[in-house]
Amino acid sequence: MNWFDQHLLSVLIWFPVLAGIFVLATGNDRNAATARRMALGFSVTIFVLSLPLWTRFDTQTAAMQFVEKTPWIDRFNVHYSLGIDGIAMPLVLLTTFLTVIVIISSWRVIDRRVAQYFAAFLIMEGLMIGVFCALDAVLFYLFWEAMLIPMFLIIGIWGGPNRVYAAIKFFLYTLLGSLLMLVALIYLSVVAQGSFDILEFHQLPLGATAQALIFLAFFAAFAVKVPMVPVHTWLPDAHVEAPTGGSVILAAITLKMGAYGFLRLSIPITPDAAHQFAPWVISLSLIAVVYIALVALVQKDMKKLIAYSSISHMGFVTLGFFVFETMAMEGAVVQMISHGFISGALFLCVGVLYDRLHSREIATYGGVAKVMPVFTFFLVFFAMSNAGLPGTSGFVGEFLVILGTFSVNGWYAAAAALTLVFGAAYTLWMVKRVVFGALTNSAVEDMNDVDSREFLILTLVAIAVLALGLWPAPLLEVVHASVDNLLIHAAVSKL
Amino acid sequence: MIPLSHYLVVGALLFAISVVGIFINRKNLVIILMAIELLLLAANMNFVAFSYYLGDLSGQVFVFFILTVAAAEAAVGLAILIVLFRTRRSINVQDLDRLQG
Amino acid sequence: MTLASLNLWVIAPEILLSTVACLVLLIDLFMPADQRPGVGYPLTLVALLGAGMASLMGLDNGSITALNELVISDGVGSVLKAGTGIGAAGVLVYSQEYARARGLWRAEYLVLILFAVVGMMTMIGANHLLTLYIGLELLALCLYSMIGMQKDSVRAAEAAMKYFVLGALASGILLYGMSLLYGLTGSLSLAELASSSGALAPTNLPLLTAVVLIVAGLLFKLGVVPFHMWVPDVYDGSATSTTLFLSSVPKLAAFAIMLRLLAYGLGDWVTAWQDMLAIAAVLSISVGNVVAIAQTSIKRMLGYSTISHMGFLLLGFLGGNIHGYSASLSYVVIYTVITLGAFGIILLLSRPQFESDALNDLKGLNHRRPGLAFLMLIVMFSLAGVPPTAGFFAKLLVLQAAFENGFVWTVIVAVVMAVVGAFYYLRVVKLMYFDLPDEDGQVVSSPELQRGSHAVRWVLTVNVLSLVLIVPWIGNLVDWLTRTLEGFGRL
Amino acid sequence: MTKELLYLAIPLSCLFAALIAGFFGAKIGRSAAHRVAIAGVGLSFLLSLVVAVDVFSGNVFNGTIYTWATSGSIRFEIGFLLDQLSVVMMVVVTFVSLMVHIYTIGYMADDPGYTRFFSYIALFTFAMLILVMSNNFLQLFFGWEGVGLVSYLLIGFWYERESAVRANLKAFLVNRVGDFGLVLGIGAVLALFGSLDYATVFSAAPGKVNEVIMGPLGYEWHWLTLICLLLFVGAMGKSAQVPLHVWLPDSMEGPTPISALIHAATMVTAGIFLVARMSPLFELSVTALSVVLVIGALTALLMALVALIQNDIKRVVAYSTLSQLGYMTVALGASAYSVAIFHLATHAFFKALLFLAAGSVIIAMHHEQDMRKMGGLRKALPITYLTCLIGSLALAGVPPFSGFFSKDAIIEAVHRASIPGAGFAYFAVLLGVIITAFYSFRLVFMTFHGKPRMDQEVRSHLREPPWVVTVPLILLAIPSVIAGGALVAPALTGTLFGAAVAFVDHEQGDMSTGAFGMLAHAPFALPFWLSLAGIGGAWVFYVARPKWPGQFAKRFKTVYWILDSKYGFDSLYQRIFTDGSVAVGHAFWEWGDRRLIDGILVNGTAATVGRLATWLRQIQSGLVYHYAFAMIIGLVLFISWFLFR
Repeated sequence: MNWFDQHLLSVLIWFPVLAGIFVLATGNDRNAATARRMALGFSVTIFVLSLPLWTRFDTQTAAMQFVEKTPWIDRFNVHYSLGIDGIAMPLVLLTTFLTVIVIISSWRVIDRRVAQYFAAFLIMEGLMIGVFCALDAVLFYLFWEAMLIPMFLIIGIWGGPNRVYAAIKFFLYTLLGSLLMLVALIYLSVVAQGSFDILEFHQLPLGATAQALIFLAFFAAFAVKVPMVPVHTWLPDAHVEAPTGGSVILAAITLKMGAYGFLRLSIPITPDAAHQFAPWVISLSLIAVVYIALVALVQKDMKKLIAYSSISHMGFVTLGFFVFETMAMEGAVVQMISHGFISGALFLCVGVLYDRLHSREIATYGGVAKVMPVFTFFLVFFAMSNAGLPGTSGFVGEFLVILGTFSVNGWYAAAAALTLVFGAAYTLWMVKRVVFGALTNSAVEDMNDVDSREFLILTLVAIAVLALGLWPAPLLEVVHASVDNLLIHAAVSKL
Repeated sequence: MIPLSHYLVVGALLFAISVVGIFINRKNLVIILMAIELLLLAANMNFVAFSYYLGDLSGQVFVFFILTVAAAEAAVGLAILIVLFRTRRSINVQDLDRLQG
Repeated sequence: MTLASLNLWVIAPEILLSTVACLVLLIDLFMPADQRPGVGYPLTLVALLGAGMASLMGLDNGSITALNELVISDGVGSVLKAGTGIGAAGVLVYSQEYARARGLWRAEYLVLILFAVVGMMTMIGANHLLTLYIGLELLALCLYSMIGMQKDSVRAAEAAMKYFVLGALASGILLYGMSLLYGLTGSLSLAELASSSGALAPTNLPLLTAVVLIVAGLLFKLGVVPFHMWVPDVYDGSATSTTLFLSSVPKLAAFAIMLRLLAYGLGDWVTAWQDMLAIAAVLSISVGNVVAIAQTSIKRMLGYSTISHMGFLLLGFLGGNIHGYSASLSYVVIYTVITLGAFGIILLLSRPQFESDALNDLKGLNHRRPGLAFLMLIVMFSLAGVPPTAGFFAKLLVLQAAFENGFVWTVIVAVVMAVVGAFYYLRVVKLMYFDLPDEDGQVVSSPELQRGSHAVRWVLTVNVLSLVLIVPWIGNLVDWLTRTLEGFGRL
Repeated sequence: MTKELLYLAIPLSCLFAALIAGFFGAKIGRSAAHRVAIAGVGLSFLLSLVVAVDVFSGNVFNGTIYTWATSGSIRFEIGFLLDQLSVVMMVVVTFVSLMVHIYTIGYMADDPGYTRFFSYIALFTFAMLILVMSNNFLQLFFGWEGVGLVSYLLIGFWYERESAVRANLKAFLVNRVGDFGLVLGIGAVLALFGSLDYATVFSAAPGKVNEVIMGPLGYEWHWLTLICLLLFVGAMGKSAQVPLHVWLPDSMEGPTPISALIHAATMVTAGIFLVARMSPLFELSVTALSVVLVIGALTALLMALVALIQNDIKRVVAYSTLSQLGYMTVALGASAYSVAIFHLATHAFFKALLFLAAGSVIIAMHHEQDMRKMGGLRKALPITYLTCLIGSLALAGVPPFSGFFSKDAIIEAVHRASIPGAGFAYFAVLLGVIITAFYSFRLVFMTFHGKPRMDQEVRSHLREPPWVVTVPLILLAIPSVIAGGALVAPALTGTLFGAAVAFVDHEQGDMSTGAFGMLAHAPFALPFWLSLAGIGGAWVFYVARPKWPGQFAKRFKTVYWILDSKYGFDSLYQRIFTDGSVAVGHAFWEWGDRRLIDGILVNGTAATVGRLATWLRQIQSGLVYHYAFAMIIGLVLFISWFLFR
């Protein structure tokens, strides 16, 4: 282990934050271009810096890697403790990658308080990476909540007409869940005699009632974040009102934080309760797949539709977690990454349309294919990925989850597989109404096809989606040891 | 010899009267100031009684300090009363409701 | 008894401040009017800072009593005294321009602050019910007067009167409780109270009555439900500079007397007062946060916010152990810093004819003064207890302490109410960042906004940013504060 | 190694052609695009032939290309299984595809989406090859969905037409219903066998015959039956079996070449291929075979009846496709897998031919598809007429055309089957013969015979389309005539497919005498006379007595109405599934999300807290005696609490 390995995670967390502060401090609307260029430069640098995580990652072990640990708050035995395993590492890379995409996507669209906007994203990037790397409960919570602030501002400042409601709803919804998690963490630290080490929590023996309560408290936090039915209603509002970049990050990464929480905290800390509540969680996941899909079907607003689609797809993730089966859980992790790309890309696509006509209503469009063939290609491509077409990343996760679930319970799998129909229905119906059909709105006729900037980001994401779909083996290899270890751990009762 | 409880009862009565005086009275602020004096006297009564029965002088010393403070308090209270009267032309307790909610 | 055995150096800061107070008065009397401002203010400032620094000297000396055990100097006392001195200096720096514009910037103002600080230091150093009472009254009388100083303001006069009446009632209750305690234990010294614990069971009814009366008196000082009614009115009615003063440093002193009287003097009867504190804490957190939502004035809102924060502060006391006290200590220190920042920003925003104390005055602040808006943002998230601000760690500490002591439901209520509370803090952020300034929005359209001397702005910036920048070293801060409590209770 | 590269080149040449035509079509121009596409598909046809020769000489290949993923203990691999079944499919697919490519040059000459079209059909060929060449369920699903995607894109090729984009959505979704079953079937396979590899699964299958799973209501299911039924649901979707057939007629919104390629010759037969591929599994479940048989028979009969009254030339062919797919399915159900594939192959040729001929007519008629406005075209379009006639004869099952052999084999196989439903199926396929003959020749007579019914304008411009259109017709007509006779013997004796599909003894019967034997036997069998009767009937109705059809329609109004509304499937689905989903979705959204969760729980809580705040605020009355009172009350309560606790 050299210095670089030992501090890489710290660099990845704090470099974006400091970069964000730097952009914030130096930028103003008069030199917006500088702010943009700086932000892009920083984000690309961070992405490049994050690549060694992949290349130097040891896929054979489930132990934490790139570990870093120094005392922080002695009195509570709180440490500044970082490390990643095969579940966290892809998420970190996803974050660094998508931040670059988001910054490019916002290049021209954001014209007010540019520096603040880009600074918010950079800071948020660091905080989100922090969530995925933190191995200390206080540190985890710190990043978990701190990340709300930039997102709150992004929705509230650069959002749509109903942004205030959406931003506050987003914040309070999440805060309520998180604070209950905080209570659980405090309880755990009391049981662990003052330690806040998450890995120590994993080994902590806990009684049935304690586990149940802790599980529910965690559930409050993570279910809101994922989000699961019935605590999902913040998401459509937040997505609709957020600027494109905000929606992308929200869908692609923020939601994954909730799912990640299940894997990092809920399941390993309270395995018995997780098993006990699994049928409920699975039911909620399946309700998400069906109920939310039907709700998505009738949305008139593209972003809302994609938001509901996100909820539905995240249902797959939680389903995969709670059937406690290797393939399903691995599929769920892949689904997390894949959904990051796909939902992000779909929001980018909506952003492309929104930038031109300033409407997210499906009814505004129609026949876009005629004037924007390249865009149509991308939209159809990502829509198909969203519908789980084989060869795209959207397929891998769903397929593995369904297969894995089937070996546990055929009925669960059957209900989950309904997404093949529903997912395709709401996605393609939207595509049909937006890009196909006759041109009805004269404003649509004047729309230009994607410019080189939009082409670049959509291509980058498309390549990622395709690569992951055609050859998911490398990702699964990374994930495998950690998931296996988690399942073995979760299978052992703590009672 | 008068038992301690008698003094304490007087003290308690004084306390009760002054408290009641503070929240029953809705007319005149001066009455409230008087009630406050009474409140301190209630405490003084207890202190002196206890001091005597305990044979410990510190209680009585305390009373001196309380009396001093009471004087200062009365001064400040009256000063505020005057300021209030100058701005409001009223020392009616019921009129004191501009700050609420 | 010799002069040396009195250990007068223990009260050196108080002596210094009293002397300077007299000096300032004299200067005001005898100096030509045009030179006065140039002397009194710096002198006061230096005296406050000096007294604060001087207090820190007692930090490592262990517990030392002085004046025949009337006062005590120990680690926690030194820290709190230093905090009061430095905090009061900060108050002076922030309020100077504001008070000057409203004709409040007179020698009396400085003198009242100095005496109030003396009062607070006396409270902090109290080792005897008498000193405690004297300090308390000194502080209270100074505060009444400071509020009343704004002679042309109806609201200020009303606030002063309300505060005076209720304060006097509270100190009467406290005093009555003390008298009962005196009768039961035969002692007025805290040390003796602490050591006489064996004589009385905590179920003794007269004792319980005495404790309830005393606790009520203390809770009034903190502004905890149901003894909180004065808080919003006084915060709202007073001139903002006064609000700044009375909302910040006196909390340190109030904490100190809680510590001295409950944790130390009545420490062995913890079962007698912990439930009462728990109820009051829950009520405070709930009522404070809920009612704050309905407010339209920042000062009033911050008043209710204070009520809820004092509820959180009490959480640390519930267990009756050092762990909890140290959590509360950290809480009150961090809270004081936050409050200084909050009112400091409001002061910086107001102008001679304009108070800037309505929430709507903050609309669109980010457009014109992004820097100030950002500072306010930090303050608001600190108040809400959202990481990565020190406010979060303060909450974490007290919640953990309460949890450890088994007050699980209290913690859960507190947490849920924190979400309610987050709403109104977020509303402030919303006004500053999401809304556009009103056409007639006075705050942002004013060119005078650029005023505020560099020094003030720097102090304010450091004040507020410290809430975030301290985070990497928050462990050191907490440890340091905890260490000051070492030896506490084992005199 | 070189061989594997060769195998790999077969699908990839199509893929590259598709990518070049698709992404660089605008740059390289139209003719370059079609050259690239044709070269790609042509190459893959030639290579398929080479491989076919190799495979029939006994070199079956089964190997992995790369590991797609490893999850748990399962390795998901991409690989090829090249046996007799797959090479037959490959040759058929690439050949028909090549013909369609050439034909398209003429058919789509004026279309702005020319290069896009070539890209799509080349991509389709790629996906179809992936499907048929697969050696495992995963890759099968890749190809399966791939062809579905291209089908979606092609049906909606003219995306400005509302009807086209409706049809493609419908096609995709109905197919997805099938895929739902397929995915679950694959899941079941994995759950039971722990592998998705064909060879592993098939070799383990006989040992799992008695494995059961608890179904609903305590009813035990055999795993294999479950797997087969689920897989068959997938096949039903893709091969448009009742009740999942509704998308196929609508898919005619796509350009005619793809109707020929995708919706007649190749993609729709993927379901048949799937079942044939899975024959070792199906053979182990009588229940599943029964279901297959009955569904196939229903499709064959019902869809043939609907074809009787269609007036759109493409729709007649489309319904006939449905009906013929039913025949193939019946063959599968009767365990005559090789016969099914045999019919699949002959059908691919003659049905592609019929579609392309119909397309040729449509070009000549300036994109008029209504047969009532045609008539007497045989003089103007001699080549089209002749080839169409050949196709129709093959379809009607007239010896010695290819359809005769394959269809007769099916009827014979059903006749010999003894599983539940076989009796009904036999009746259905026999009745189907006469109907098939009738509607095929109804098409021929209405289009090419009788008096011209088109307007003068069109009539004056009638001429045979260019060689790129007619040459594929001729090239397709050749196998339509000879493929049956050439392949019938090996198909029936099981030598054609070797071990690739399960071969059951009772297929052989008397027919193993070979093509000439069958021809000689034909006049003594019922089907032959039935088809002649059908042709004769069509002649009577549409040439001799053209008034009769209208009178019959009036007389049998109810029957006509039922057929005209296609048994009400469409409106039923529209009402239940489409409108139903939207209505349920609305209800969920409005009542669940908006009113219950957001309205009552979220905003309701917020509002309650707000009201509470306003109410509590009243307590802060501003009156000092109230404040004092509150303090005292608090004090009293605290003290009394201590008293009474």
